[in-house]
Amino acid sequence: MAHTFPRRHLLTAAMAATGGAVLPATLSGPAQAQARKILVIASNQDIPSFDPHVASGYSSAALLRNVYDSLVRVEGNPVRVLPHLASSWTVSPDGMEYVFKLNPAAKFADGTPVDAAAVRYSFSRLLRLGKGNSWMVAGLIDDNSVTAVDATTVRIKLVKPFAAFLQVLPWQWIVNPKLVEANKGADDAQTYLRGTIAGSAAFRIKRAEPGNLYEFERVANHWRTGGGNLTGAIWRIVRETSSQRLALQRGEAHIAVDLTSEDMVALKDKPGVKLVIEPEFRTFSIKMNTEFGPLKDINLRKAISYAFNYQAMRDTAGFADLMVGPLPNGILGHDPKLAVYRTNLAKAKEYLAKSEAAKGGLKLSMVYVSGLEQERQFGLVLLDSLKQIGIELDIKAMVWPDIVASAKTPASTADFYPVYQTANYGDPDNIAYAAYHSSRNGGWQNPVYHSAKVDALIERGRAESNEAKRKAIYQEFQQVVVDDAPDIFGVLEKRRLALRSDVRGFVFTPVAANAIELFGLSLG
Amino acid sequence: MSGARWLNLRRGFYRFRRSWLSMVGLVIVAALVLVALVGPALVPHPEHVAGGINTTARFLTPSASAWFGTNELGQDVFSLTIAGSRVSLLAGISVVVLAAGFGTLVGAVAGYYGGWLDEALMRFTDLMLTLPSLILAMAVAAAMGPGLGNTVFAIALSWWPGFARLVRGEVMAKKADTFVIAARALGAGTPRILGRHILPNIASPIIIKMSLDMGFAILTVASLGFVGIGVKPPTPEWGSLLSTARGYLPDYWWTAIFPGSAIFLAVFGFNLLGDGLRDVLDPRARR
Amino acid sequence: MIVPVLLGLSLLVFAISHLLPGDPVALAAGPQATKTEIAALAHELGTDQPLPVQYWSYLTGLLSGDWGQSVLTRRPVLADLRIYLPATLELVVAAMALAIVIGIPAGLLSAVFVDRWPDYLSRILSLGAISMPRFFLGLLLQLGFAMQLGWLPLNGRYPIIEDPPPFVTGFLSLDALLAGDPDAVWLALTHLALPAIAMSLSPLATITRMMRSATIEVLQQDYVLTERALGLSRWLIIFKYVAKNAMSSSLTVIGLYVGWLLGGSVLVETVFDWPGIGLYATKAIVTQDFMPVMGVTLAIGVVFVLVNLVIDLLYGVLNPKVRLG
Amino acid sequence: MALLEIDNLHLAMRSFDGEAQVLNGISLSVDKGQVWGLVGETGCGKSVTGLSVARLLASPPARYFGGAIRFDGQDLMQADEAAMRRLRGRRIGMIFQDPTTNLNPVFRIGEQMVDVALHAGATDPAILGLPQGAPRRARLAAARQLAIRMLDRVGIPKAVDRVDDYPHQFSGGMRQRVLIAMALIGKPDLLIADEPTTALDVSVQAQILQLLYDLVGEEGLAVLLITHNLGVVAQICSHVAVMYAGNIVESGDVRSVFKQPGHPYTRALLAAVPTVQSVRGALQDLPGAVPDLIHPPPGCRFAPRCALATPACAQALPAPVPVGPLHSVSCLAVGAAA
Repeated sequence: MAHTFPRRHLLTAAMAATGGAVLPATLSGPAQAQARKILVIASNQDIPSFDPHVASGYSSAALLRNVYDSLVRVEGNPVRVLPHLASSWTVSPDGMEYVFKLNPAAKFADGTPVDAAAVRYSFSRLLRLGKGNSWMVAGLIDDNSVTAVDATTVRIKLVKPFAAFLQVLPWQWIVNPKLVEANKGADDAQTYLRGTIAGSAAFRIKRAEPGNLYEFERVANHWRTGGGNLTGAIWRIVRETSSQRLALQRGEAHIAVDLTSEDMVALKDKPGVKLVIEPEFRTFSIKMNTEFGPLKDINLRKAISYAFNYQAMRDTAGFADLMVGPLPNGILGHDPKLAVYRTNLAKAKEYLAKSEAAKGGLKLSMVYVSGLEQERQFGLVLLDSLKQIGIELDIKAMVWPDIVASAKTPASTADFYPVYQTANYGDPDNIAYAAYHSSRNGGWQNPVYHSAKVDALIERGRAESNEAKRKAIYQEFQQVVVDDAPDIFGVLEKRRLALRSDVRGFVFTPVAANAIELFGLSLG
Repeated sequence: MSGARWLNLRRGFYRFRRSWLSMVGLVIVAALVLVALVGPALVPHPEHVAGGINTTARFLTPSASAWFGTNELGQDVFSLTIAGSRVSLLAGISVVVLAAGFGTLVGAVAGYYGGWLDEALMRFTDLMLTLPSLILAMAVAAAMGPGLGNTVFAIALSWWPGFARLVRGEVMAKKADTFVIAARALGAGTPRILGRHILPNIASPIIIKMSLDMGFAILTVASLGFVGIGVKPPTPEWGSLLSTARGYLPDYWWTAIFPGSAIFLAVFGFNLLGDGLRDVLDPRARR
Repeated sequence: MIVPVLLGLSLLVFAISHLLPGDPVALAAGPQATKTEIAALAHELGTDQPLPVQYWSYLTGLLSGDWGQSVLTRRPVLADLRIYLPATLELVVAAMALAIVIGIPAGLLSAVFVDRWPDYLSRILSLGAISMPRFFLGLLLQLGFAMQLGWLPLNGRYPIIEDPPPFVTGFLSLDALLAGDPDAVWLALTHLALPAIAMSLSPLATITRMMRSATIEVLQQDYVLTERALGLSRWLIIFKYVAKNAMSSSLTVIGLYVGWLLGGSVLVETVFDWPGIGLYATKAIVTQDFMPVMGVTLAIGVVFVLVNLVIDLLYGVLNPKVRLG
Repeated sequence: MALLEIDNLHLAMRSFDGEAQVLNGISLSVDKGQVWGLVGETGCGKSVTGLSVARLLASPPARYFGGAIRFDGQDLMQADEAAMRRLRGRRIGMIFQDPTTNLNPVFRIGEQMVDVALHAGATDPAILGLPQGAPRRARLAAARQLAIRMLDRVGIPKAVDRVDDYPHQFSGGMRQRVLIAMALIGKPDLLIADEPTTALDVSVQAQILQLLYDLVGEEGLAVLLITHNLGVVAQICSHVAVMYAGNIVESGDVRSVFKQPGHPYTRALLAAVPTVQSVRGALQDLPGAVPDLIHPPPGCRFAPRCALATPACAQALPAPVPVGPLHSVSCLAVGAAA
């Protein structure tokens, strides 16, 4: 049999490399990969743009937070704000002025120091473009807010008070002005930065194959000390969640970020796998078109809110809690005892009788993001619920850009419009402002709903720095919104992550937890 | 001539009956048609077919109470699969009929008039044939939005050239036949000659192609469903059922195996039958 | 031949993409774009020009190697095709190789044993294979060989943590061979196996059927009787003298199938996450990114025409009359 | 012992409409050096007889249900395919009607001939002039040389150059010469030639016949020449057997049969030949048509068309009656006369 050895050897290598469970990995193993310490993250989302002031969404956040740096960063549960580019900061008593002391060691990839001018330049570009994460600071700062006191001192003066300002800063990336200016072109370097990195972070892009994978590699002799032992990482696009799960199970991936509850159940007792199932500030609601069509009628909205089968929604969502009102459970000011709609067909019919729809024969429309299985299931739960009160539902899958485009006017917005809102910062303002403030009308987060009363409450909550007073404001906000019934308040899905047990240094943070931060992670 | 034709037909049916493969095909297709006609009314959970859910009974394994198990929403997979037969059959027939209708029109006009018109129409037809049909259908269906009608239209759009070429050839062959020349001499108009004299005489190759195409039309509809460009929920279309179920492999295999097998069985039945019919109606093409 | 076909194809593809509903410019501009930004982009992309002007610039672009820009991947379509087309071609070539290597002998044997059990078996199997949805077969193969048995990788072209061999041809297995790395060749082949099998089934069945009917016809030829009468062995007659005659009719099928498989690669690529033009086109289609769709369609057209040129040459090899006459 | 003996051979063939009694007990004996002509109308069973000798009829649909074929003492009805292959191309050569379809169009003629020569050489290495177990390379070279020699022998000019040509590069007559060369490459004892000249032009026919005649003389072959053309028989055959509907109705040496035809059918056949060149088709002088072999008439199959028929003719198949030293006739009328 000796002559068959080379073949066997090949087979062994293949099995080990593909994570085959047939042979013990110790036989040969991907020794090279071991030495290289490359972490593989399986995700179903492509990364549409690298521009730190244009891109948004979790996959972009996952890329940007590893190749760009921000003034501060967040970590842990509850969320703590930690130094990053800024090694320390002070806040004025009225909460209007922040002074950041930059880490003098911080350098961009080309060796240029990350100085106050670069911070100022980055905020100015963010505001100029008005895209990406700019909404987080929109109206809070203007072009004169950020000033460079000296090379390593930045002062940010808010235009309006905002209690959670530090919480939004981790998502505002600092670019290298030298590179951006050199490649400015006619579009403020958007073309350039769409595919090029001009950051200061510990990782850089080694390989980008859109639709397939993005490979990071660690920058040698980086200014940041400490961290894990990773030499690189791969953001691998694996569309099917079951494929993600199997990749993880077989060791082909170290972290899977889009698993379904079914996947988590299947992985439960698998060796070598660690599961993270944690509550997160990510809401899922079905918005109703309060401006155009039958759902302008508040009685119909209430009827539907009572008819909806909340239990079925929770069942299909797996690891999830039902929302109590518009704000995520556990966030500052959230009222767990708020009286919200729960399935009650008698009440549903009572409200239905008061509406135009009592005549029957009503057919409503719903759109959802094609391919988002959870949204499709919620759509069917809604269809089933509406049938109980004699309303038909037309469910249509659309690609995300089309849905966003349809949100531009009330008339083009569907009757029902499901949306996930991920909190980028752990403050009620995030969801309240993004999802219910009228300034967001025409955008995907809040296409149509507007109420002067709600707007006023949100603005007051934003400006108030006294925590007790804020709580009171948000309590009132929740009550008003629930009375208006603009949404079917849905579920808070727990964050579901699965990791190989050899991934060390992972700290769960309930904001954008699927945008994995590589710096602190180690393998083996 | 008609005697010889009758004999051919009789021998053909003799062969058809003798060929048990064709008979199996006939049985499958007959069963499929029957199921499509009455099945949706007889399934254990018609409410699930209409989109009803039962989240307390999610992912039940196949058993006596739910033969094919239940899916992620607690819907009875057996009911959905049975009801899917109507969707697939209807879509398949629509595709083939639309394609045959348009293809026959183009082919007949090109073949009958000849000349530059023929040249132009056939160049166009050939170009359409070089286009990758699935990608074309996907692009059109995606641009038109989901829905069975749009899917059918998109597929038919890439399907007609085959019919056009077939009909053109047959019409050109028949154009020179004496009975056509006689009809023309008697002053019959073009539509009349085409409709009354030529088309009835070339019906059998068209029917053969339609029957041979049925299976692939069903397959293509399911393919579009599978890539996620197809019907709207809750329409129980086999391809989209399979596409959803794919995410639950391997643990909840029954949600995938049954709709997938249904596609296979339907296509297989039509292919067996189509093969048999070709033997009957077109003895030249035997083997 | 190739020039008018491509000219027509480009016109057709251009026409279809402009007849379809949807506003690719607005999509390209992104959800947050304003009206003026969209107008500016339209101007920049030239979509505010009259259609003939647009076609002319598209056509001249094609000829000068500018196949447009993909919104999705933010790269020139031609650069994307350089990556994705070889991936699909590798799959198609592997599938066709399987189909030919198995289908031709299977068809020959089926014809030799006509109306006996090997023939029935091969006929049922091939009709079954034609009827099998490739995506379902792919899922079943994954279920069996990747998920349950764990013998072969589930999807992808190469282990994601490994560096693929340097890009030369774009055929990973070939590149691995060129790099002289047997382990890499093995890895590439193990990833290729399941999708290639899933893709090969339908051409395999068709080649078997074509080969069977061609062989039955050839077996009735006088020269086969002469060859038998002069004592040549049955297998020599079948695998040498009959096969070469019967093969030329299968060649047509092979040519047609290469085009068909290229266009139909979508399904197998979706199942196996195979980064080829099918997946590329699918993503472009759902995001209504039309330049890649047009590019893919044209590329398939070019390959199709080229393959059929090669097939015409092969006809000459198989049939001396064509070559010499 | 004769080289080839066919003894009371019965053959039925299955078809869509039923089973046809194709050979109804034929007997024939061919010796070395004899050239037998087997004549009869289309469908009388003459070609089937030739194919039966080489056991080339597929079964089913063919079914032998009586009789024997002995070649050089070996019972071919009992021989398996391997044994038959040792005979074919080596001891029994065959040529067929249409030279345009009997050569494989996609192979060079040399290649086809080499394979036949190799096959013959495998049975008898002497044919290639090589000892047993010679290397394949040597056998290939010898086979090629043999092929060229044979082509030269049958009158292909510049055989060395033409051996690598394809069939379509030859004219019809030349192709038939190639086929003859191929049939004779294994130095057979028996040559079965099925209508070897029918498809050729008249002028070419004569050349091919001359070639065959010369070769027979040189090689001392036994020949079974199947033809419907009595002129051809007259030209090169030493013996003739006349077939009608699956029976041999008359056989004997050519001179005797042609001069004193005994059977009414033979007489009709000879009467219908105005010249050397016969016209294929019905015999005008005879009433009626060739019988349906699925439901053959009882007794003498020619009886329904025979002017001399009596009720006794329908009772049983008449046995051959010798009318000369080598000449016999199967007819009651003749038997009664004798």
